[in-house]
Amino acid sequence: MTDIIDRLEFFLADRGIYMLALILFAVGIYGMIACGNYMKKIMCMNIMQVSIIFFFLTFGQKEGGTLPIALENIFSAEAYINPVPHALMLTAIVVSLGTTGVGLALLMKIKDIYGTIEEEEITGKGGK
Amino acid sequence: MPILLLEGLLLLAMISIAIAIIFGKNLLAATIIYCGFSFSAMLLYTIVGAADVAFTEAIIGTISTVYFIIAIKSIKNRGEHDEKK
Amino acid sequence: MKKSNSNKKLAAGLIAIIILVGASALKIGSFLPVIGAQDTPANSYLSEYYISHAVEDTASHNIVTAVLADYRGFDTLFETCVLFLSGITAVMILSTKKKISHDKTIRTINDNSEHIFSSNIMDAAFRIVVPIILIYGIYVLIHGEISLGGGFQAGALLACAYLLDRIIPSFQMRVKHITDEIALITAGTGALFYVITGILPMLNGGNFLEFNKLPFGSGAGDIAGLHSTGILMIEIGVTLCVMGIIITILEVVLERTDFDD
Amino acid sequence: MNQIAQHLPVLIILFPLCATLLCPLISHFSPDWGKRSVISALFLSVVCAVWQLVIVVSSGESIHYFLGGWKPPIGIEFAVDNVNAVIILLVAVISWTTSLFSSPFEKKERTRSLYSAGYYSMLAFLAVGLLGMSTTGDAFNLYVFMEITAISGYGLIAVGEEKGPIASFRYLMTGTIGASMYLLGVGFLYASTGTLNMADLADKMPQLTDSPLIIIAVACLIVGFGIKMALFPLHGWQPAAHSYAHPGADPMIAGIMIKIPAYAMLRFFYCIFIEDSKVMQLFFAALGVMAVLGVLFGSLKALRYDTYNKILAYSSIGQVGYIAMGFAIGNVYGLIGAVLHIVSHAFMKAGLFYTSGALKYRYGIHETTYLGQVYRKMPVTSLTMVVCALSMIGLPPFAGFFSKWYLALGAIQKGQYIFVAVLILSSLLGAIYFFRIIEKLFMEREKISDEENNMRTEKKGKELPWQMLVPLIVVVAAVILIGLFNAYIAGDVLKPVITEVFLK
Repeated sequence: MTDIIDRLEFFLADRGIYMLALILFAVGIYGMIACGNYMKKIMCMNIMQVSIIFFFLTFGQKEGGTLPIALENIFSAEAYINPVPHALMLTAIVVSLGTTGVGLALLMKIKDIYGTIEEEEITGKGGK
Repeated sequence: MPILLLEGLLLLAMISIAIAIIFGKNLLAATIIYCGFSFSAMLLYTIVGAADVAFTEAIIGTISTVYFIIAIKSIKNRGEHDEKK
Repeated sequence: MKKSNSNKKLAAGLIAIIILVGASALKIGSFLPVIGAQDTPANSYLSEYYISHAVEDTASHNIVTAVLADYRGFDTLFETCVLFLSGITAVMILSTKKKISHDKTIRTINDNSEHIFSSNIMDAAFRIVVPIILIYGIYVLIHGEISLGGGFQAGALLACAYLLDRIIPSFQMRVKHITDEIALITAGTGALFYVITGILPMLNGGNFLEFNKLPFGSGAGDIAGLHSTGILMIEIGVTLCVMGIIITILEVVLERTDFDD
Repeated sequence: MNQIAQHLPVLIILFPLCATLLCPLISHFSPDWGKRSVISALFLSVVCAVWQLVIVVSSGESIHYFLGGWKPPIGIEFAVDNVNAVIILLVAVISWTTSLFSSPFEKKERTRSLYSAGYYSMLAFLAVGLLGMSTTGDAFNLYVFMEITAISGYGLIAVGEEKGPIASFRYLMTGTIGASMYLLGVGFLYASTGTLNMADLADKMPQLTDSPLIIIAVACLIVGFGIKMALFPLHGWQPAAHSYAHPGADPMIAGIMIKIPAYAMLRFFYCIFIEDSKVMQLFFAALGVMAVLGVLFGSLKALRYDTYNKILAYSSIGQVGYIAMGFAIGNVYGLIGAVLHIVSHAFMKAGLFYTSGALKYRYGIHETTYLGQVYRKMPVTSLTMVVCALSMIGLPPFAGFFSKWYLALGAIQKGQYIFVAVLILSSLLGAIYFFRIIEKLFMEREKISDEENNMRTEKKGKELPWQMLVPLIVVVAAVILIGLFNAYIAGDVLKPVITEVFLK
């Protein structure tokens, strides 16, 4: 049993996590393109951004590292998780909030003009 | 300690939530599920060790869910007004 | 019939994409470094410098805050600006349209000012929760250098307190609504505070955002202290900006929604 | 004086940034002064940009500005060389003229003071984002600026005409995918090198050449930049966005919003990767195919429309193709041609959209069929239209000819005659659709009656308000001057840096 878990874990560490994150990314993009509903498109956009953020964070993981908050007596770099991806992704996460806000505002405006947020109906009304 | 296993499971859950959002019929339900999505994203970030990012994601998840619900509310109201006219 | 057909197509496409991306990602993943390894380029090159120098350079124990607000402070300035911009964009997009008449909203609130939906619980929760959120927000702002948090989280928390007040309809002592214009001005002032914090060192002979040239502090020896001051100042700016923008977007969206159906 | 000169790279960005942050506050009291503060801040940027260009060209050395005082791999760096300084000046000039140009539009539409503040804030943020994108030397910082540009773009497109919101929403979706692809590419680069600074990335690259990770990163980056610059198969958002954007801001959106990502791409690829590696071969091949198809597609598609804005939008796809062609040629002349084409096409397309905005302001027309005899009433506008159209076709005294000339020289030198053939063919197609417009302008009978005219404008006899005339004159002057002094610009300003930095 432990053997299987070990192997699985090795697989995940080697490539499995990356694979799952990229699949999440692909599902997000697919949703953005294929969903007919504009609200769902915005949600899928958020999903895609979460997957990218996670993808970056995996670069910073360290075996046996602790949170990147400096303790009194430990100064060696091995003891802490890499803080750079965290800082970058804080920026990216805020940008994603901004994009979501603008997207929702646009959504409500579209609803005002066309009376619907389904893509098919809008294209039918000459929204192209 | 199978941290990576936990990560993998959470990622699988997130993928299935994403698929549920794509195929769901009800927008409100999708929003609630999306709330779950951002919660599991927060858990994931915590496991990875990015506590700051997890903190931010928790707050942003809340706020964007509120935004989504208000937007749905407003869209539905509009529809009803139009029908009355 | 048509609906289920399109759903089937959707599912087929999705499965195909998952298999395709999964297969290629397996290949890509084998090139990427193993997760958790110590000696990957990402973990060894720059991050080593940051981890070992953050405390003595900036006196900030939270290394993420040190990187975010000091080493890469310019990114954070524009991250704040992105938020400001998104708020102003949302206002612009929704400003040209008629609004739902306010008479109706005010009337319903007056009529049912005591109970709209189980308002006793809401009221009680509100009274307890909001002060705690406010205090926690300030705590997060000030302790951003030492423990988790920082300007962004603090601003979002403060905005959450307002948000609670705004979406609980029956609370009687409600704060007067902040209009979107005032909220935007607050946000702009916050971001401007950040910029001014950056400009002050320029007057003193340093570069933009070079905190050890800030024109106050106890002389040349206290470089880390000056950095600490600078980080606190820009986080106050970020807090104001984030709070203003979240309230702005909320107000703009709420203005067009009535909750009394 | 010397102290100010030292801070020039960041000051250019700080002036509009401060103005845009103050704009809501000032507009609360007086919308006019809010507007004026943004316009004057952008003018200060133009002054600084000219100054910086003079310093950089006369000293012959590039400026490096360390933000926060941290040395490059640790902190963020601004790097300004000759090519950069030219592009920054271009962005500053077009931003300033556009802010002037949109002032009458905004005054006509103003419903509340916040509207004016919001419009000008977005315009200034667009300028800030573009200036930052062309200055920065850090890969992640580029992403942040890219998002600033994109979000202000969404706003300016959405407040435009009736179909604006839909166009804007599509752009939001595609633009976010593009930015995410870029971020993913940067992620791969970061995973394999551990740094984000472009110069540092370039130092690390030789050891990693032909690593599969780099190839994946390049593919992601091409998709990301390609969406942002509307390169042919990824151009889906562009025609609608450019034709329905706010008429006052359209010159900026169409003129420079798709050029600066192209320039960023040039910097990113040529500064980081080594020229004869496998990665760059992939880059050349992919861009070459995209460029050729894009040029043909844009030119053919533009023939089909009668709406002025649509013609211009589709011709932009073709013109971006030229720029990509220059990248794909990849020798000195090709790159000079590409950079020169970025500059000249930005002025030409901005000029054409100025005329489109002017026509819309005065008569409210979109269709080219209504253009008959307009030149009698709007001589300056017609002059601009003719000059810019001739330059777009590529007739000798104007700027457009010389960029195409350098592109052709580069293609011949590298022996890629298919590029030359495509250049000539698309110039002919361009001649067809632009001469159709010019013919309608001069030959056709008058379609707009005087009563309609009186209804639309309060003051008769005057062609346009002065705020709209200045941009037109600036653009005409720029197109002619770039044409006349192209030998100096190409030989003395661009060539040394291109041979030194991009083709080391």
